[in-house]
Amino acid sequence: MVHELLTRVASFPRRDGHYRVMGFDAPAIAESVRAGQFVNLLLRPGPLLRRPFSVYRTMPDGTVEIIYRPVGEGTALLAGMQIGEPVSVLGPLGRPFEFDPAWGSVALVSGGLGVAPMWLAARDARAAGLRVTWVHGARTSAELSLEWVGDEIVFATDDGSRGFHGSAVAAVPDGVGAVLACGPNRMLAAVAARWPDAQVAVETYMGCGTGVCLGCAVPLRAGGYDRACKEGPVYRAADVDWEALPSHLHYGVGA
Amino acid sequence: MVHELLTRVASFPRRDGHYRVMGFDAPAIAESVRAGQFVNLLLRPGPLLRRPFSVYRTMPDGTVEIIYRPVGEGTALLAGMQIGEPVSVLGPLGRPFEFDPAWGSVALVSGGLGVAPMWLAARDARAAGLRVTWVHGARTSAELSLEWVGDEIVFATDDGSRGFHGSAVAAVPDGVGAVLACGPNRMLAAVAARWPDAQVAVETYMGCGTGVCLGCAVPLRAGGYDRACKEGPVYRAADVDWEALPSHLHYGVGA
Amino acid sequence: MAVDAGGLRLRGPVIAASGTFGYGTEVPLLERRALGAIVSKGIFLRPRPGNPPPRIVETPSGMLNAIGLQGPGVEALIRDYCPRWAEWDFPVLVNINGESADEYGELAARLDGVPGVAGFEINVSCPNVEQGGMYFGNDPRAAAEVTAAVRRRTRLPIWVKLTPMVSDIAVIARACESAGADGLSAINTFVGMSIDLHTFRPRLSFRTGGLSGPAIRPLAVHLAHQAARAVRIPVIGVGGIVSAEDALEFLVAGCAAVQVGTATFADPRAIARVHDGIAAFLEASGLSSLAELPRYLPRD
Amino acid sequence: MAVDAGGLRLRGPVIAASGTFGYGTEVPLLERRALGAIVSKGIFLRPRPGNPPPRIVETPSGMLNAIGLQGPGVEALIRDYCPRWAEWDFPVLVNINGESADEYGELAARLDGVPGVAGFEINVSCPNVEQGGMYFGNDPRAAAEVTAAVRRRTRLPIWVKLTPMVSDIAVIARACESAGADGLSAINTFVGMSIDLHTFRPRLSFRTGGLSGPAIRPLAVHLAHQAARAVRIPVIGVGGIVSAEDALEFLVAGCAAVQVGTATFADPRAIARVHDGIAAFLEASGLSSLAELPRYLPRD
Ligand SMILES: Cc1cc2nc3c(=O)[nH]c(=O)nc-3n(C[C@H](O)[C@H](O)[C@H](O)COP(=O)(O)OP(=O)(O)OC[C@H]3O[C@@H](n4cnc5c(N)ncnc54)[C@H](O)[C@@H]3O)c2cc1C
Ligand SMILES: Cc1cc2nc3c(=O)[nH]c(=O)nc-3n(C[C@H](O)[C@H](O)[C@H](O)COP(=O)(O)OP(=O)(O)OC[C@H]3O[C@@H](n4cnc5c(N)ncnc54)[C@H](O)[C@@H]3O)c2cc1C
Ligand SMILES: Cc1cc2nc3c(=O)[nH]c(=O)nc-3n(C[C@H](O)[C@H](O)[C@H](O)COP(=O)(O)O)c2cc1C
Ligand SMILES: Cc1cc2nc3c(=O)[nH]c(=O)nc-3n(C[C@H](O)[C@H](O)[C@H](O)COP(=O)(O)O)c2cc1C
Ligand code: FES
Ligand code: FES
Repeated sequence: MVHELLTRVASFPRRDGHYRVMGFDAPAIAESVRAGQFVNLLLRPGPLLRRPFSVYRTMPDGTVEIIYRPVGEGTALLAGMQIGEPVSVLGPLGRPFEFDPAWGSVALVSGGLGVAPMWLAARDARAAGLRVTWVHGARTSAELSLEWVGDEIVFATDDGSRGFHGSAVAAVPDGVGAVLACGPNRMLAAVAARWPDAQVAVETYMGCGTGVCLGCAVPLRAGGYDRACKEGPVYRAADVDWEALPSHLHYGVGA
Repeated sequence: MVHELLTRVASFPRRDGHYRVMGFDAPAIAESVRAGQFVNLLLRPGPLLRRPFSVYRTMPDGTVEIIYRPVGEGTALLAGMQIGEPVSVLGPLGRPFEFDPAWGSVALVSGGLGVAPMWLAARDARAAGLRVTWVHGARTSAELSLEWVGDEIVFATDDGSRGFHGSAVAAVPDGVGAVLACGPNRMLAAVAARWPDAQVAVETYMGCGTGVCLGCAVPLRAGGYDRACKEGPVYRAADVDWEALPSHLHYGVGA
Repeated sequence: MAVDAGGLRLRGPVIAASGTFGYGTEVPLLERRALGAIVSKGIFLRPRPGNPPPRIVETPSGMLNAIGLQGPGVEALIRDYCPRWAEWDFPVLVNINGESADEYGELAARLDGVPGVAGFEINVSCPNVEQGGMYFGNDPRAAAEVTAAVRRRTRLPIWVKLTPMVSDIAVIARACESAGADGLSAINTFVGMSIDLHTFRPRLSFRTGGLSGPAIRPLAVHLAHQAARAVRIPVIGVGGIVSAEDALEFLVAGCAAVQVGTATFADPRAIARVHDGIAAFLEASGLSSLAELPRYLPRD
Repeated sequence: MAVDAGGLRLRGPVIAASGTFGYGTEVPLLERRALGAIVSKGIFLRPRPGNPPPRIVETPSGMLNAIGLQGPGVEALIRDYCPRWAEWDFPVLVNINGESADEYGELAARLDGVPGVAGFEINVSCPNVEQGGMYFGNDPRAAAEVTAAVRRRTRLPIWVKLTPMVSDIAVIARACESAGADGLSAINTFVGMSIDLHTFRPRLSFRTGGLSGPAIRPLAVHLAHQAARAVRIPVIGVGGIVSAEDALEFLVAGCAAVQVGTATFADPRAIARVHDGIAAFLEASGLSSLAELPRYLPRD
């Protein structure tokens, strides 16, 4: 069930590499949110529309965390907010990742900011009894997110400054039972090529986040479009027409 | 000379009755501003246009203070600002009050928020060797500004809850050498009727505060309009066509 | 708070604007009690995929959209949504679209009498489709033709959704009135463009989009006022309404009711907020009904 | 950063918009170096008092103004301002206004040859005067007539300031081009209205006003683009420019130069900021001049 909580900033922006992590007091969402789902934040004063953010982590005290980088109007405002300042949090929204104990193991593949949904994904994967291999890539070591959970971590950098020299996709070990990925669409297209059945979380412009505006169109291989905020943001990799899906966000990752 | 200072909030909003007093670090303005002049504040994030505020007090440390009441978008933002938050201060702007030692004494007449320019007026009057009678009125005692300087204070309330029972204009003792007034236009019209040569500070909507937009038109007895931000905001009371000058602000005073 | 809005008696003056409320089934936290009516997302006879992404871009106090009237077509509408509408305690109007006057007429004929369909809003003002749409809206003869074509095929109330992209909206308004419209919705979005400085091309795949939101409110109030002065049928004001005060500007300017669109995206409860705020304003002003609200409406 | 803008070679692409920069003598903290040109406040043959207050009201990301072309008349302009313009190192164009084509022509004739007058911007789009103004702007024949009347009386460059209140700006643009305009300024303000809920009447004494500021930018970019596609003469983009990125949207969309208006009210240094920001963008993009800026301009 979707909640709209008029709540407050619960924790100061914490730095994780060159990302910021920020918490909101939102118990009703914290207890029901699943990996891959997002919250839609309204800032006043601020831009006309809400800004969607994947739920990064949840805390036992009911805090919902997001991870972001200041790139524009909304994120600049977030970065300047103090503990206790008001914000409206709408969520949880969207279709979450699915987990199947039969997989045995799962690889969580993230490029740059694509790390956002992976903390919850690791949590839910382990709850399903899966072995979690966390694969995280960025352009360079300075842009890696260093917070991780799971059984195994593989870092990858385009410039080889840390871990595997190349893309996160290329760094995924063989033999994992399933793949979950989030990152720039170019990277997700590569995921689709290697693992058609992978689950990927996509990102589009969103007008409402609730399914009414049709602004978040995701072009499908089968033809036509559906809504990243309702049928998505999680898709079977091979179902998306990647050539036709623009990527806006600056993920800090090459391929 | 006009300065545009990208500066910061220097002091927390102080309460004065139901008004707020707020300081900005603006030495260049503090040392040159004269009574009746105003500063034009730009708030970001905030409304498109600047908001003009009479300079209330100046401090030796270069702080420029304004006094206001939260009535709308800009003043609500001001009321929520913390020490150190940035603000652009443009000023000093407008034509100040003039003082003539030959007057011997002067009455400073303010209705509600019209008290704004009077602190500096008292300062400049005494610098000119004048005896200062400070006459301040409001609807009721709770809405009086209680900060004052001068040789004599006369409070007036429409409901008689404190001091003179009636308007500030009616409360002015006879025999003062000159009258300076600020308040709702209805009150200033009454001032004009009693003291045609009084100097009054008017208030209009302002687009720029610098004389380019012609948005601040003040209708003149002699016909035509001029600019509250350039030729004003201080006028000879009898020169203004009061019937044709709308009043927007909520001064918290009847007549 | 009941109002007469173009052939329909509504329990309240606040209506959900077409394309911003889906088919009435999507919005979360919906407070039905506050809904005067819903206008459905625009529909064509046949299914339409809509435009490729990006379809929206935010602008100062507004947004551009070029959805392209994505929709399932009239048969799916009748099958999947009308039955639910029939159970609701407020009317649903269908926003109808076509590439010719005949297509509009056909759509109306097909939907006329279907349980759940309370009336029609003729969209002669969509800026986001290649054919039809706005073309009908800025030519009085074409607008009248479409209105008449629908009028011939249904007895249900007809509102015509006007485009702001005209030099004199009064002319179009009168043309629709004489052609049999029961009400006018003023206005649809303004055509706008935003350029991406990374690609040196328009941000929207459709190149242009329709501007909505608070940015256009002063323009919408003016145009709705111009329309209201020109005709006797009710005018429904739409454009940039976020608060009750915004809605009241349209009502004072001569509108019988209002539609809330983009505001719902940021606040799913916007319509209830506006509805309750209008009630509170009337009470605070000592007015016992909307009929007593002072209007500013010098007649042409 | 030099550009050719309708018969004038400007040292930079950023121009002060008419009515937002006075006569070039009022703005404090003026940084002359960044000014490509100034367009003066609109002038009539005779002095005009302008409209009673309130003349302006703020709206979301914009403002409505109904100044009413207050001005000293042409003789005072020649006496008090032209001599100072003659000393400046950038051109000043006079924004001319009239109630008939002849009046526009007379004004041009009177100012032609006066030292300090570098050209004319014909305002056929002022929404804030009872006669003249916009009427000329939304009728192609009238717009052409006014342009021709001015053309007959001067050899100086002529820009025509277009109104957005038309259903097809390309038609007006072509009419002005064939009548002898050297450039087009697109666009003037949109007509809007705001209602005061205390008085139940319009906030502006003139009832309606012209909407300017960031709110209208996406509409202005679209209209300037439509005009640029329709004609061969340079189009000067104007409407809602606050930042260099905003200005670049107009330039990429096919404009030869831009005008900055309302932004100057909040930031007296806006023009210098925009000018320097464009230079920085070109450098960062590895472009050695504006001529190398990629344009998005499919021809009609
Ligand atoms: C399902 C979903 C989950 C997301 N999760 C995260 C997250 O976990 N962390 C995070 O930082 N961001 C996330 N985003 C993107 C986020 O919603 C903001 O768009 C982004 O943070 C920039 O917002 P802004 O206001 O700072 O930038 P703006 O001022 O809006 O624009 C700055 C730049 O961001 C781009 N942009 C603006 N809006 C969007 C949008 N809706 N989608 C993509 N790009 C946009 C613009 O093209 C521009 O280049 C997510 C988006 C979606 C749809
Ligand atoms: C020369 C001058 C000196 C001023 N000095 C002071 C001062 O010392 N203290 C103070 O509190 N205010 C002063 N004002 C008014 C101030 O500029 C603001 O307009 C006022 O504080 C409301 O701003 P806001 O953004 O909060 O309200 P808004 O959101 O702008 O509007 C809220 C209400 O304020 C009214 N309002 C908005 N703008 C203006 C304006 N420019 N002039 C008058 N009314 C307006 C509106 O009609 C509305 O009813 C002065 C104005 C001028 C022209
Ligand atoms: C995403 C979106 C989709 C829209 N779809 C339609 C539509 O299908 N038919 C229609 O007549 N108007 C449509 N509109 C226009 C709105 O109904 C309304 O007229 C316009 O948005 C102005 O109102 P607002 O500022 O409150 O949104 C749409 C608007 C938006 C933002
Ligand atoms: C206060 C004000 C006065 C204006 N006066 C004139 C004028 O005299 N002549 C004219 O052609 N345009 C005039 N304009 C329109 C501007 O030149 C410009 O076209 C419009 O404001 C849009 O640009 P902007 O959004 O950058 O302000 C005026 C605009 C404002 C805000
Ligand atoms: S964001 Fe509005 S439908 Fe998906
Ligand atoms: S406020 Fe612009 S001229 Fe006075």
